[in-house]
Amino acid sequence: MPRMTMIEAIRDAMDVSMAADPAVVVFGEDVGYFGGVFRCTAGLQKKYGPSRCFDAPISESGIVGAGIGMAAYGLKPVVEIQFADYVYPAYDQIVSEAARLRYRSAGEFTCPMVIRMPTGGGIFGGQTHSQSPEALFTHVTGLKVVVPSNPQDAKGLLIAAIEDPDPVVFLEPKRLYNGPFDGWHDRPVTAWKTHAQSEVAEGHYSVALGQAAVRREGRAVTILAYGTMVHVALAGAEAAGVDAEVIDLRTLLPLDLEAIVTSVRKTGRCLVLHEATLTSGFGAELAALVQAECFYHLEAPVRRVAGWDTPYPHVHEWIYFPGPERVARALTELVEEA
Amino acid sequence: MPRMTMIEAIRDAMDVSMAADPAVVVFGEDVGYFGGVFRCTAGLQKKYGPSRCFDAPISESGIVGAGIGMAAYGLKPVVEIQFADYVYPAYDQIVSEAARLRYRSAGEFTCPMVIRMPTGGGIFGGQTHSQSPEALFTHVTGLKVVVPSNPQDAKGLLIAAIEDPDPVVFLEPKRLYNGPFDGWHDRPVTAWKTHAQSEVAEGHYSVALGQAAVRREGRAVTILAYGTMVHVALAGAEAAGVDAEVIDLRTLLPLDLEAIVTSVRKTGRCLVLHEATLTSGFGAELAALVQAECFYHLEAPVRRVAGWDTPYPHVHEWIYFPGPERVARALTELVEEA
Amino acid sequence: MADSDPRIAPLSLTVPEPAVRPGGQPDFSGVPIPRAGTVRRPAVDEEPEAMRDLAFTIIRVLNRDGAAVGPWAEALALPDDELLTGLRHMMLLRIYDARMMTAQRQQKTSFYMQHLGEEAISCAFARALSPGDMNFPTYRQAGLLIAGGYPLSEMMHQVYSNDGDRLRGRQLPVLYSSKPHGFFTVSGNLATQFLQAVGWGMASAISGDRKISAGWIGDGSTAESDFHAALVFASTYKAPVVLNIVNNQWAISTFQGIARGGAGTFAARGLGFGIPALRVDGNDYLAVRAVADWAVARARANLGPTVVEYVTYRAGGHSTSDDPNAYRPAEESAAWPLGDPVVRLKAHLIARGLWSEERHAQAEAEILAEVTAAQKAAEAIGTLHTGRRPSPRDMFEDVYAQMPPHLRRQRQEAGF
Amino acid sequence: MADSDPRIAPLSLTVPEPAVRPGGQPDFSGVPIPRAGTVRRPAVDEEPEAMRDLAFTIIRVLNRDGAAVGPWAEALALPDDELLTGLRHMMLLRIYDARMMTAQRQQKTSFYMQHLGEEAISCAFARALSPGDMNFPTYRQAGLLIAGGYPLSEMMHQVYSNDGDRLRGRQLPVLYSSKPHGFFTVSGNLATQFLQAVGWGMASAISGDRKISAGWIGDGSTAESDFHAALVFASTYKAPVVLNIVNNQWAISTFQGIARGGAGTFAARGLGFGIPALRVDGNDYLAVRAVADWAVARARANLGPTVVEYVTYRAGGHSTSDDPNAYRPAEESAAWPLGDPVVRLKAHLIARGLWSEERHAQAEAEILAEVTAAQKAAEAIGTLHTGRRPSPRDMFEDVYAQMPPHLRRQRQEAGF
Ligand SMILES: Cc1ncc(C[n+]2csc(CCOP(=O)(O)OP(=O)(O)O)c2C)c(N)n1
Ligand SMILES: Cc1ncc(C[n+]2csc(CCOP(=O)(O)OP(=O)(O)O)c2C)c(N)n1
Ligand SMILES: [Mg+2]
Ligand SMILES: [Mg+2]
Repeated sequence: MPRMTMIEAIRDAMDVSMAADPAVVVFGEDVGYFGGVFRCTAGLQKKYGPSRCFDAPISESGIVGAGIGMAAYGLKPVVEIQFADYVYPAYDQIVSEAARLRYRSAGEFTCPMVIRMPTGGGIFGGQTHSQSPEALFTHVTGLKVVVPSNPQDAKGLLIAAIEDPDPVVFLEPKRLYNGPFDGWHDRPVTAWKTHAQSEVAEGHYSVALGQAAVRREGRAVTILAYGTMVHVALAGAEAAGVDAEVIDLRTLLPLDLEAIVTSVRKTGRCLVLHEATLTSGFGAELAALVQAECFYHLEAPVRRVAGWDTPYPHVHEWIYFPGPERVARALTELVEEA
Repeated sequence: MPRMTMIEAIRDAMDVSMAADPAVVVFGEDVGYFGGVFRCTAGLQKKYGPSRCFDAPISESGIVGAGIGMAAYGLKPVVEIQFADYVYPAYDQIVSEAARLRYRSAGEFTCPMVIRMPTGGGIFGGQTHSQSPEALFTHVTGLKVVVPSNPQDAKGLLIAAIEDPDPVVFLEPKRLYNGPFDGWHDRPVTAWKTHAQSEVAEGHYSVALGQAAVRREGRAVTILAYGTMVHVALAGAEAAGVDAEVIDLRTLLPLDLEAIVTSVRKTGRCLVLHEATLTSGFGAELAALVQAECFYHLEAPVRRVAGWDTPYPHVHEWIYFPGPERVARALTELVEEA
Repeated sequence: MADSDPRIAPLSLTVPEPAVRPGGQPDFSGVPIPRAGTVRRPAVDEEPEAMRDLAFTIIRVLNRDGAAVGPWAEALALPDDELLTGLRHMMLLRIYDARMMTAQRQQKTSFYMQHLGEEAISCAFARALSPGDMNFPTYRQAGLLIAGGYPLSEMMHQVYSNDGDRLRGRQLPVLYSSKPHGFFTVSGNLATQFLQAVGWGMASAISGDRKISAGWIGDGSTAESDFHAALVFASTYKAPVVLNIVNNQWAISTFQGIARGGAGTFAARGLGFGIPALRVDGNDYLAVRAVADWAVARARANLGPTVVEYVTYRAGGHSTSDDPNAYRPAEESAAWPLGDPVVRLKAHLIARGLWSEERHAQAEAEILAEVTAAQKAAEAIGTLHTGRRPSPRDMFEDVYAQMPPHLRRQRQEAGF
Repeated sequence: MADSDPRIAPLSLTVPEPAVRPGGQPDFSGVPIPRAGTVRRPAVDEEPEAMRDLAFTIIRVLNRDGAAVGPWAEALALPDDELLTGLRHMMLLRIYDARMMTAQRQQKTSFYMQHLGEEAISCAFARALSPGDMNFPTYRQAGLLIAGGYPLSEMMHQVYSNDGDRLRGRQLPVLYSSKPHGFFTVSGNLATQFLQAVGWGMASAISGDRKISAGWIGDGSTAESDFHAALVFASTYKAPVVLNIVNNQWAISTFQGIARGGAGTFAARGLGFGIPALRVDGNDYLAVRAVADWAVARARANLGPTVVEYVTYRAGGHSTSDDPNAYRPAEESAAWPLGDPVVRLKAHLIARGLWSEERHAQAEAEILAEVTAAQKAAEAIGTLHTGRRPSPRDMFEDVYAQMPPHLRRQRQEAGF
């Protein structure tokens, strides 16, 4: 099987979809001739022409709003927001329009659109190239929210998202674009090429939305993570030498609650991880659900390890980023508790 | 003491503040000559002149963005967003700018601004006059989030918010504007005039941000609520005949965690209420915190009663709205559990 | 330094105010109104730069004597029955509005918004489009449905949120939706759809289709950010879209000057984007239709977008929640110089011998009977608080194409 | 119906493309460039409607021979030392940029953005303002600081995020902030501050102050929604603000045509709002200064906002993360018809006998020495990954004026 980086897998997903369905169009800032600042759309304009893959003005609201109109017409727009930190100007179009069309019109008008955006930190991008806004979308019913953690999933989930009849916010952990990242920033980075999950099947396949995956089986504690934090979870479990079960949520909305409950009822302990700031992050919803569904199985309170409640800093990136040490410490305390 | 409706109390808070400090300016859609669609600013333009209270173009982003510039200059803008449902176009200015100025500039530029907006349902306003977006702000560090439940607090909290050196999102439960509302929509509404909490002291006073208030003492279960749901909580407790302690959070960010923990450790049970949709609502953060801080005191999982995860409907308002029956049912189940 | 230099006068804030407020005498003498028939009609493919003048005048067809004059009238030349149909549509919309206003006062529904004085705009524009084209209307373009033959009963079911409502009682009254009638689901959020109209038109162009779209926005809402995004995208990609700005002089209590600022007109906004911008008498059914035909032709010929500003006046309150006498003189409406669209078209038809006071009175009676009958039928199903309403189960449907587990659980918890 | 009518050609999407791409021959012959000195200079209080022409031309002062000609030159008449200072500022900015670019390549910091070819704009504009006025700059106006006498060392500390950084290493390099120097904290989010500049100016007017503000935005960013909000508010309230649009032909890989669309210029946007809009040669230090003086005078006299489009060219990459050769011919920069701002002012000074090649070479050496010294000092404190960095405690400060309990708990948990 060919091996791909996350970027190549994402590009391949769009390529396969555009080849299969003329309704699929791709646009966003710098995505046309140049192929995107992260090169995710490189070659698509050449292959499918400028009216199916083109540069958009720097207007996130315009990109999403125009995309909604296109989706209502019958196209399947796959738009790119250059960084998740820049999605806010489009927030009204996403929340008030994309997420509501079907409901408002009783199914007469719908919005089969994918909104792709690089998310998360780890690249010294400072405040405006590092944010993880997923919880701002999981609170919005009518949306689906996806965060892949590896090339295999990225391609399959993106194809599923493009084929989904409803709007999907597709968050791409930029720190994983070129290689898996376990949070040990001071250790040599391994390229995807040497990683099992970079084996990406050719052509069309999809990974169903709403299904989590167990990345590591364990009995002592369940770690709930997504995106970059899946790799950090594995590294943290290693470091702590704890028999942790690591669940990669993959889709946050709708959530695979069953997979979560099954695991936590088995382990009796739960650690929730995310890069986003702690307060009102998606970890809050996970903790709330787990304590409600697994109360009588829990031997310790659900714990959250997340980004501190500060804007994302520049120089102190590695103090801010919830790395393997913090995860390991939390795991150790969690398994020792009670 | 004079008795005021919530609207009168809010207007009085702005009046008192404008009289005391020439830096306080008020603007927003229809707030000038007409005095606001809910009349919260009636008379202020006449009294303080059009350059301190004026109509703004229909541009929420413009209102907040211009307000940020004014605040950076040294004024204290109090801007009105006509309905919380319409705040999204201003979301970028609030999240990326207002909430970040102080941090970015290490205190050189700050944003002492209040963003007022009517929130919540109960007026048959349909999808776009009923939303409760508080959780979209509690996830944004750098902001403060306030939701008053009565005229006394509304005035004191608004004055505190205006005097606060940082940006405050001030959510006004519109269903409470003209009278307390306990969720029994089919029963005669009582006016504020006949309600103790409508006794509003004249002149300047403030209610400190970050402090909750116990509205009803109880031993069996703690109910965490804010805004309209405080009244629904009281009605629900009555209906269920449960010895519930009702805590009015008043400020969601920063949160009075101590008051919450003290109460739940006493009662051992906790019910969280809000009008907003359940998933990733502020109730998730509350449940996550309570289970973490009170794990060994909890006799049952923390429960949430909230708006269903659908857009806010028109005809089925009273099936959607989390009224006293739902609260009573949850309370009964909660106290019987375990 | 400058800020303390005594030679420099201190700055002061300019806050635009309308010419009159309650108590004052309405005065529109400041509003320059060219005589009917005097404004030129350029070819649809004329260079935008060459048409800048059309953004600062008012295209008018019907003169004081009810005659249709000038180049726009000549280009139009509608058959008689089309004119009679147009009058009927406006009358029907007005009577429908009146009935629904009353129904709201009788608490048969929560809310309503009427078109009084603005009927010509949506009624005439609708006739310029072809099947398959798509409008992205605001809450004040029900004439698009009426003139498109959409059943009154459907509209009433939506207003009543009764069990006949195809939208299952989810939407606030008047936020209709009908794909077959080229009427996009109306949003409660202003300006968002002006931009979506551009995207829809782009999609038609991308698909090599022949359909065009029409965006609708009010004078006040042009201040919204999405108005800009719409013009940027329309200008850059030459989208086949007609961008309609209905300037009825007022937002809610805010007069047009607050949104418009220093520009003399709203049409002028288009010039900053090199988009042809026309201003038209919005109370002149023939002028509206003539300009609509012109703009639609441009879009259809792939010549790109057109901005059209309709100069009109909101004769009623903003909505049933609004009392305009609190912020403008009650006499202002009567003083409005462009008159009433129904009266003007009626006069034209009478002048042409196609119509008479008698037939008009008779038509009014017929239409009222028709509306009343439809209303009876609708109310037989139910109104907001009485009769048959949509099932609570519907409240949980259509959030997604397929109901996810958590929503199904919630529906069960709700007991449906 | 229209969409199947064989007589109507199907629609197609227009997607603007730059004249050349890598491999092609740069060709700016399409860019009309008026001779220096030929564009009129209106009185600052002339009616905006009467100045529309200035949005479609280019105001230029320095001609081929290095002479300053025309009405704008006459109105300017700067003392010799001010001209020499201007040259020095541009040279300093260019050398500072070069050193920081190298430092970034040496991994002394994460990121950098240079001004190559655009030095005249921020350096000249800074001199038109008075103490107390406030700029709302983008990441490409460091000349405002340099020309304002802001210490190089302060700038370097910020770029290195070292312990000397007043912003405590929180911000990405080049996102400086200095209230005393009238330089608002730069946001990483485009266009947001263009609007804030208008609000700041309104606040000055509300306060009866004499200070004015200046908003800054790039050609690509004018597509953002906040650009519209800024113009709406500036136009409506006649805010004392200069709205600067730096048109350097490119966003990142996207050429100006995608943001500009059908309008011939970006200045044209101002016309839709009745705001005077001037286009100026951004590589002509004297023209920039002359137009800046004019716009600042308008704002100071409470005459309201002015839109200024600076026509220039981004000679370098967008940032250290960008390789422009991937999307435009490497030769394009050399072919740019407006030349280099440093070379042009230098030629003018030499022509006037105020300067010489020798003195220029000498000045370059002195400035390089000055920059190098400052850099040594800064690096003695530290760079992004070495030396003394801000305390981790600082990471938790300034989120609020007073640290709330939950943040204090988190800081303790973090161990600081
Ligand atoms: C984003 C947003 N902001 C505010 C409102 C509240 N609102 C509803 S209608 C209206 C006035 C609109 O005026 P105009 O655009 O002139 O349209 P008109 O009602 O005159 O047709 C306002 C402020 C809204 N619906 N959406
Ligand atoms: C809201 C937002 N969207 C996208 C970006 C990413 N971005 C940074 S600079 C840039 C190009 C800006 O081009 P222009 O406005 O012409 O300014 P220039 O860099 O040429 O000075 C883009 C797209 C951003 N910083 N903020
Ligand atoms: Mg209006
Ligand atoms: Mg640029």
